[in-house]
Amino acid sequence: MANHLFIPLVSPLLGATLAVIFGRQRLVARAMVLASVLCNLGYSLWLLWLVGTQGRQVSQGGGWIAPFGISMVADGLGAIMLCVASVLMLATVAYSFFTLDPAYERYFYYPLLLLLLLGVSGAFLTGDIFNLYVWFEVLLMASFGLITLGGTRGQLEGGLKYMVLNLVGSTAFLIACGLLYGVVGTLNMAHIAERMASVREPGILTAVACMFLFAYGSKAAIVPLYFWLPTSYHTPPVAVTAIFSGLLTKVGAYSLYRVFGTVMQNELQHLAPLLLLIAGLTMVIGVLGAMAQMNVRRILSFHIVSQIGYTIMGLGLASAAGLAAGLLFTAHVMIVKAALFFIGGAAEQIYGTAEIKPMGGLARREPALAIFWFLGILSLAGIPPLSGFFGKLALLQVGVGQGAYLISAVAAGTSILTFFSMLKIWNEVFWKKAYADMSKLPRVGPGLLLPGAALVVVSLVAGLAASTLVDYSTLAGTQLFDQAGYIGAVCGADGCEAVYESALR
Amino acid sequence: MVLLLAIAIGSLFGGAIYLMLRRSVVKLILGLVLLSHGVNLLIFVMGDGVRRGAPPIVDAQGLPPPGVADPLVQALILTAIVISFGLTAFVLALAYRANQAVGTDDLDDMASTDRL
Amino acid sequence: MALNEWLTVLLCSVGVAFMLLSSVGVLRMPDLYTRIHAAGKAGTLGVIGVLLGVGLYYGDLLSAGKMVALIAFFLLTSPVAGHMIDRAAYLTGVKATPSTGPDDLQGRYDAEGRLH
Amino acid sequence: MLIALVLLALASAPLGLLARREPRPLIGWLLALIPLALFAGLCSQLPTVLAGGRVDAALPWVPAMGLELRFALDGLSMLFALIITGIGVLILGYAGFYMDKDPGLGRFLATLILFMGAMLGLVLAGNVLTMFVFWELTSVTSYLLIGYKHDYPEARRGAQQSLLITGGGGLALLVGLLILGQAAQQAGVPATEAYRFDAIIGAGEAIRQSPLYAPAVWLVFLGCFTKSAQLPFHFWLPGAMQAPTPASAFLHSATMVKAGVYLLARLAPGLGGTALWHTTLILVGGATFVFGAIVACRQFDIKALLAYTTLSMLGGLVLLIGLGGDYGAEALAVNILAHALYKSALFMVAGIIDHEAGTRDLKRLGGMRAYMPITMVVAALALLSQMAIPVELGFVAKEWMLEAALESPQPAPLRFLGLAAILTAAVAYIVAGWRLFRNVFLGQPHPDVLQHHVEEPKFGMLVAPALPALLSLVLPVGFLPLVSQFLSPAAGAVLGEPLRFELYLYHGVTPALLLSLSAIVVGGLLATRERQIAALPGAPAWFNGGLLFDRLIDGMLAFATSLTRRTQVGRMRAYMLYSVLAFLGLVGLPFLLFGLGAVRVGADSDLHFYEIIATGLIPVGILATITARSRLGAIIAVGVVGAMVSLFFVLFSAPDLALTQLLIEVLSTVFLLLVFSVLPARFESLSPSWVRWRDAGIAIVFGALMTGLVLATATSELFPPLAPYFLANSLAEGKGANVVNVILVDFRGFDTMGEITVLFIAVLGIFGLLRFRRQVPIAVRRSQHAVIPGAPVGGAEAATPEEEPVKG
Amino acid sequence: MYDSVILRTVARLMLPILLLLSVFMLLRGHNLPGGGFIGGLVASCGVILQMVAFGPSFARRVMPVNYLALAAFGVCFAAFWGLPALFSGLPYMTAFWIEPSIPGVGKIGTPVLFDVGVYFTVVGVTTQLALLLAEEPVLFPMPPEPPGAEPEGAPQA
Amino acid sequence: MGIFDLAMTTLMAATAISLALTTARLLLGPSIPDRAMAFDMIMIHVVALISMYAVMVNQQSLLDSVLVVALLGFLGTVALARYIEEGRN
Amino acid sequence: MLALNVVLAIMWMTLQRSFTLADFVVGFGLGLGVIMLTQRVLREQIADTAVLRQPGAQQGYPQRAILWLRFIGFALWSIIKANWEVAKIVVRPRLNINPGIIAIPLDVKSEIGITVLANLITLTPGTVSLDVSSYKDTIYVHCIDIQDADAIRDDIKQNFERRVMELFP
Ligand code: NA
Ligand code: NA
Repeated sequence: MANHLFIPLVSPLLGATLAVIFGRQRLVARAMVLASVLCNLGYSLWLLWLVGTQGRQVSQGGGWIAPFGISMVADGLGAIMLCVASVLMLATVAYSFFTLDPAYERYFYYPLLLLLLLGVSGAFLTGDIFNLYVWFEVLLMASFGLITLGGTRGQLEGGLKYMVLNLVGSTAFLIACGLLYGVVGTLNMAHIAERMASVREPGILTAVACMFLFAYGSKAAIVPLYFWLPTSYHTPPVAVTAIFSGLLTKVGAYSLYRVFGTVMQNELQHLAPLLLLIAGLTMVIGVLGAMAQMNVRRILSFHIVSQIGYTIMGLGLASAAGLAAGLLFTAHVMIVKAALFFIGGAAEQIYGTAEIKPMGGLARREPALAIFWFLGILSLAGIPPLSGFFGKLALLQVGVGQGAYLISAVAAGTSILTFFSMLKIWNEVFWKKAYADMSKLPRVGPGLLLPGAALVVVSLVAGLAASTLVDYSTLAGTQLFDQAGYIGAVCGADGCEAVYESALR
Repeated sequence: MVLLLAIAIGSLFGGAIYLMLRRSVVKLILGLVLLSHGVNLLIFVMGDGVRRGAPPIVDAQGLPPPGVADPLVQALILTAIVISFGLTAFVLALAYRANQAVGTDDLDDMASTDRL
Repeated sequence: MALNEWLTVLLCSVGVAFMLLSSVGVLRMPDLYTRIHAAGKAGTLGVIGVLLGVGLYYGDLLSAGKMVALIAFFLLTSPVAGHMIDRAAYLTGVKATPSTGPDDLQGRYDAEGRLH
Repeated sequence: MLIALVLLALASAPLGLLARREPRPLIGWLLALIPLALFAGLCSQLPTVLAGGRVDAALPWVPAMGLELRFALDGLSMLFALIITGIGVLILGYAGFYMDKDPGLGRFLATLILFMGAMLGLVLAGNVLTMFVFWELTSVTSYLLIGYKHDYPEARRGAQQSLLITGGGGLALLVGLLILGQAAQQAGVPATEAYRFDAIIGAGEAIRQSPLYAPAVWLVFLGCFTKSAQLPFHFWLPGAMQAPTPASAFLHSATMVKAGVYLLARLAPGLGGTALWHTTLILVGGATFVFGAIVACRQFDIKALLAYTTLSMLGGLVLLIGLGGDYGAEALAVNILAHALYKSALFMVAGIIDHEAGTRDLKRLGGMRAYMPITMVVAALALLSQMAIPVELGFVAKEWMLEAALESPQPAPLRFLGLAAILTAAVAYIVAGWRLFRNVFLGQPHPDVLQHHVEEPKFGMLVAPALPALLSLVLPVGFLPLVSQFLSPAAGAVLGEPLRFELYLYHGVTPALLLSLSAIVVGGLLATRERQIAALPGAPAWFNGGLLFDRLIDGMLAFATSLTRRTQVGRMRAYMLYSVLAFLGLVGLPFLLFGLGAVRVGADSDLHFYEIIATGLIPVGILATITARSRLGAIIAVGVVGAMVSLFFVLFSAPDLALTQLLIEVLSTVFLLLVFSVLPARFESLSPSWVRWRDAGIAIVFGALMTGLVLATATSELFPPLAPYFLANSLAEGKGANVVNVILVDFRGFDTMGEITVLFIAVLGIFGLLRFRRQVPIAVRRSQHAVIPGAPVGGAEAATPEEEPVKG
Repeated sequence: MYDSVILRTVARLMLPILLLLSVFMLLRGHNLPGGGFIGGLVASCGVILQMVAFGPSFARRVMPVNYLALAAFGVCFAAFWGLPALFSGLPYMTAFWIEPSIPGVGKIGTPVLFDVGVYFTVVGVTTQLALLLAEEPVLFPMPPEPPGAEPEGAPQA
Repeated sequence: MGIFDLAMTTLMAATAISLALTTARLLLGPSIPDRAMAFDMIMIHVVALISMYAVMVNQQSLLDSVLVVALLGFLGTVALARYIEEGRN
Repeated sequence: MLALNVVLAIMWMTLQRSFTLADFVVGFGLGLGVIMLTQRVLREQIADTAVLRQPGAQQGYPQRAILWLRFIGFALWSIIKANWEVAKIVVRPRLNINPGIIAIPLDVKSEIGITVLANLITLTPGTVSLDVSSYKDTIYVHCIDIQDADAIRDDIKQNFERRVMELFP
């Protein structure tokens, strides 16, 4: 029993509540936030290593045996996501320390960040479908708080749409949980997997699975459920946008992976063509949206949508390799996207706007910023040896290997469009001549640059040491797709149904 | 029983969707409230039978009354109710502030963040 | 049927009858102010009847005591509710039926809703 | 060794930044030691290669994906690698002088060295994925070099165009290579080795039979044609002339653009031999060959002229691969060498002229022979080679080209086409060469030129073009056997089998010689009329790849904008509608298809009347909500619905639920009242009636769907539920009789933990939402942002951050 | 200030009763309908009633509690009682019970304490929410009523 | 079903009818205070229904719930009335 | 306060349905806690009533108890009467009533007294107390059928207010 699995949940929870209680002592609150994030980071790295060496880690919440209580399960997918989430959170907290108006602090910005981390971590670790819903709500609620904190008109308008459309998605999730319990009679994912696998004629189960697709899809911002994202993501402070881009849609993607990759594999095979169609549309429509924008953050926001398409493509390939490739891509995008938001945010701080037209001349003035931005967009576009290349390569390799040529072509084509729209920012903000004397504008301090730069370096290092990364993602994909292994880890070798029957005898 | 309930649930969802497609913020929020009622009832029906008069309270020997209702869905719904209460409160506050910012409760006037 | 059951049914019947009556009254009365009169009956005698009946059913002092407490609660709160609604109606300008006679309240509220 | 070479080249790139200090010109030559060292290192392997051997090296990278840093040095790689490093030496030295006044020289040289490393990696790669890594790197570094003068819009445009074209091609190439790897795997190569060149070539026979062959080859073509600027992707190359001249000389004549040719040549033994391969290459290569040569005759900018001849020659090289055969392979090797020598020299000369005279416009030059005679000689040597005038290396190369066409194993029409293309191009080259030489060096100097202090460039600058120009002459005259020995393994690699050939200057009166001479004669004749030729009407304006490309981009942008405008409309109800329709599509359709059979409408036998009423009042309340004409009325109606739901819970054995529901209901109602009592009481009817009816229809469908789902699932008895366990263990294990509460605090306490967290977050969020604005003075936040003065401001809501916070 | 003598009097009377009722609901929750949620909601209803009768500032004064901190404390408290299990090598939130039932209160164990944490959270959150919303100044200028529109209270009978 | 159960069921049905009549007032309005009054009455009906139901199914624990429901009905109505008044301008 | 605390403890025991010492102790403790939390309101309420109580009006416990019982009996009887009256009006085939609002001057001073009076008025025949003026000197009553306004006024003053005044000044 890996009871330590609760640490990444208890730590942000205590951190956040204590930070609220001690909110008046700024330093104490900050220290608590930082300590808790570092704790999560250290733990998740250790957990990843543990999962890599010893396989899945399982703990039963409250000590109740598996299909009845709430199981916590860490496999490769969960551990990797947890790691990336902690890294991003650390970068975001650091960036916020340096950039954010202190007023935010008085209104519980940092506790909200921690609670977001809590929700995300819970979602990555839980092995219970309803518990997953609860963590979804935790992270959603925290994101609602964060996206509206600041109270500009844009934040309020965007936040309202963000919130309502997300509520629709999470309501669908809840309905799906209910229907699933009605049909399958259980909530434990391993048990669901076992029971669903034993059904010969899925019938209504397909509709239920589709409802999960709708629910997670709307969280992940797939076409045609992505509209909430571009309308709201560019409104809050950059740090918030960055962490959102890194974590929120990815939780939806994670859930799709978990539920379709492990729990409902039969349905995954059914839905694979649909998923690939959605993936292609999401890639293309997202990138077209980005091409239409003239604002750094809005461009990046639309790219989030586009890149979710790649993640979905990994799922739609419906194989361990596809899932591994999709995961690799997703982990990469989480990091790089946040980095780009940070660096773009630094530019925004200089010019006081995120519109690219009035900017210019940054390559001369802030060469370090320019270098990291350029590396970032290279990574995003999948240029070797940065991490993006491996994600793209893996997806294309699996796509081609499985004969999914069309989606592979779309994926490849989308990446050049991605590059194009990112070059637009590069051209306008960095290369273009400044319109006026730049000497009056503020300079970029290390606090503004470092978090983004560090993440870009992570991307570079991840690319150079891609072998480890690929090994882990392959492990994760294999574990994810290994239904029997999952059931065995959660409920023991005989499976959940055996436990169920013996408990009720 | 189930048919009757199913119709009630359907009407809750239908009403919620209709309200949420309106332009007024208030109607939208009321739609959300109805939506959560619909979901709660839906989960309730999914329990191990909808039963009369046997709440899931066991006697001193730990034996449930005959024909007891499914306690699990009740616990799930409780959780869902409380969560949706938190969400409703938040959306209310948000709508209130948006109202203040925009000066109207017409959602169509809150389209500035998407303007190209 | 035991005595307590007879009593219960009897008292409940009285209560229910009054509730029905007041519902009818609420539908029939010409304006809000008169409807409040009718509504008050449901809140008092109707519910008192039912609660007394229920309290007597168990035949023990405690249940009856609880019910008496509940009745006291209703006697305390139900008129307040009526008063609040009436007052709100008057202040928001809900018109009385044309046959209304004297109105000593006319013009006694100031702009803040204080009554002089 | 090879790994060290490539890594050294890449790692020494930052040294380029040294050139930020004086003396810049000398630092240029100092930096040239890097490529020199590489050149030397490569030369040390010459014996092995010339003996027909191959040097291999490999470093694992991502074995799981078949990606490794595998390098292999054979004749073809050696040829390219020596050209890259050799010319690299000259270019670095030259650049130091050429750009000595440029403050960005350090950055430029660093990028240039990086590019060289990438190029070296590309030609040395022994694995297609390794090759692709460097291929992309060359595209990127080339982008930076072309956009070096990024203050100018044309430079940015040229850079972007080249990157998009080559990058897009690169992606096609990647997919193509992956398909090749896949095909190789299908042919029995293990996955970890499937992406090696030798594996692919070795499995060539199987691959050519595979259905994957055609798509793979087309994708590879796409990559190579874009990179090597073949028709119709040629237009980025002239645009790339925005790069500083040293970069043009290096990238866009000698090295990068040849990457496509290199790859085709490299893959030829495996993928060649099919009609698809040869026909396509001959047609595309021939067309580019002729097109570039003719267009070159009409240019006025020296660099543009050179760019088009480069373009043309790349076509020629592709044509040679298409022609195939021994001669084809040999001619390819010779022509690559010859072209690299003379074209780099010519570009550098063009740079010298630009540097000294301040212009590259043929119309504004002339009479330079008086001011820079040595430069003129250098230029003449290089030009003669390009014009294939005898005894120059270019002449030898052209001979071989003609032989290749004459001896090609391809069908006669193709052969003939190739021959025609070669002859046409040869004639045009003479015209173009003469035109360049005459307008720059002969005649009267243009008045503009006289304003400059034109003089012979410094030795350090002149030596760079002089060396290759001289080699163009010296090699054929004195070292032809050496050259032949050197080129043989390269040709062998293209052919796929060991090969040994001897170049010659004169081999008797062969058809090739005759053709060659007649081309010179015709060219010479036409050259006298170069002005008229330049004045001839050109291709129609629309026949301009660059323009078409721009139109394509603009069209795509317009499409993207209109699509985004139409979908991302900003109206909540539109988004809501999308969501609802998506739900109907994603859930409703599968339900209709798969779930309808599960719907069971059981007769409700023992319903009590009050139950019917309590449940039936729910729809009534909803109706009241929908039809309410005031906010408060609607709120009250919703409250009633909630009360009915609670009543329902009471009636059906869920007292906890009922209580909680009711409490929450009343609290929510109070909150709603708090918030909305301040709004005007009346709802306005905002939507037209058809919208309302449409929405009503959608809502009804939605409701029906949910009803159906409930009916289909509620009666499902596929599996027994978990509930009995909780009932059985509540008191014994959970120490509580209220099973619901025991579930909440114990069995599933973790849910409750999350749930109170949600509440907690809600209050934090609302606190910030409602209070934030009060205590933050607007001035504080505003002062952190400044919009650059004089800049155009985008949209009205452009400046979100400094937007007025709502007054509070 | 809102001014209704009757409401004020009744509201005053009800506050202590509601608080007592809330504790009752909390403690009996493990065996009968009730529990932390219901108890907490009842308690906050008591405060909200004060708020309705007297206005939010009075409601804050009448029970001088920092509700936000109370909510944080509640969550912290609830989370805390899961920790003992973790330290004794059991999964988080594994229950510990004090064996003999405490007279007048009932069985005490970590789940009950957890429920108390829930109670505090709910009281803190709902009360704070109500007060926050009620303390909002009405700043939003209302658009003028269109001239033709009848107020809804117009007689129709 | 015994006579008692039958009687109670009948009484509940009558209460339900009364409830429906009250709901009609809710629908008809016409003024908002009318609806608030209807809301109050509905809550009272709910109290009556729950009390009788508690007897019918012999669940004494429901009677405590009745207390809470009564309280909530009061709170809801008072709040309604108060904020109807608040929004009068 | 102590009395209140005991009352709360008893209330607790009632709720718990068990009258043991332990329950009393717990209930007393909880009551103490509740009183501590709410003492601000309670003090206002008690102070308000105590101040108004005239020195001479103090009566012995038995008298007060009898007054209470009489009052409750009267109130219950009035309520039943009231319901009957209104029921008759409701079922009347034709409604020809003459409603109106009349003002009644108040002698009761304490808030609790006013509240009890107002409730009593509402609970009794055909009258609903609509509001009390902010100086607590007038109560406005809506009557469902006014034949003689002064008669109603007198009835209320004599019957109700007097009885209320006996208990709450
Ligand atoms: Na819960
Ligand atoms: Na329950």
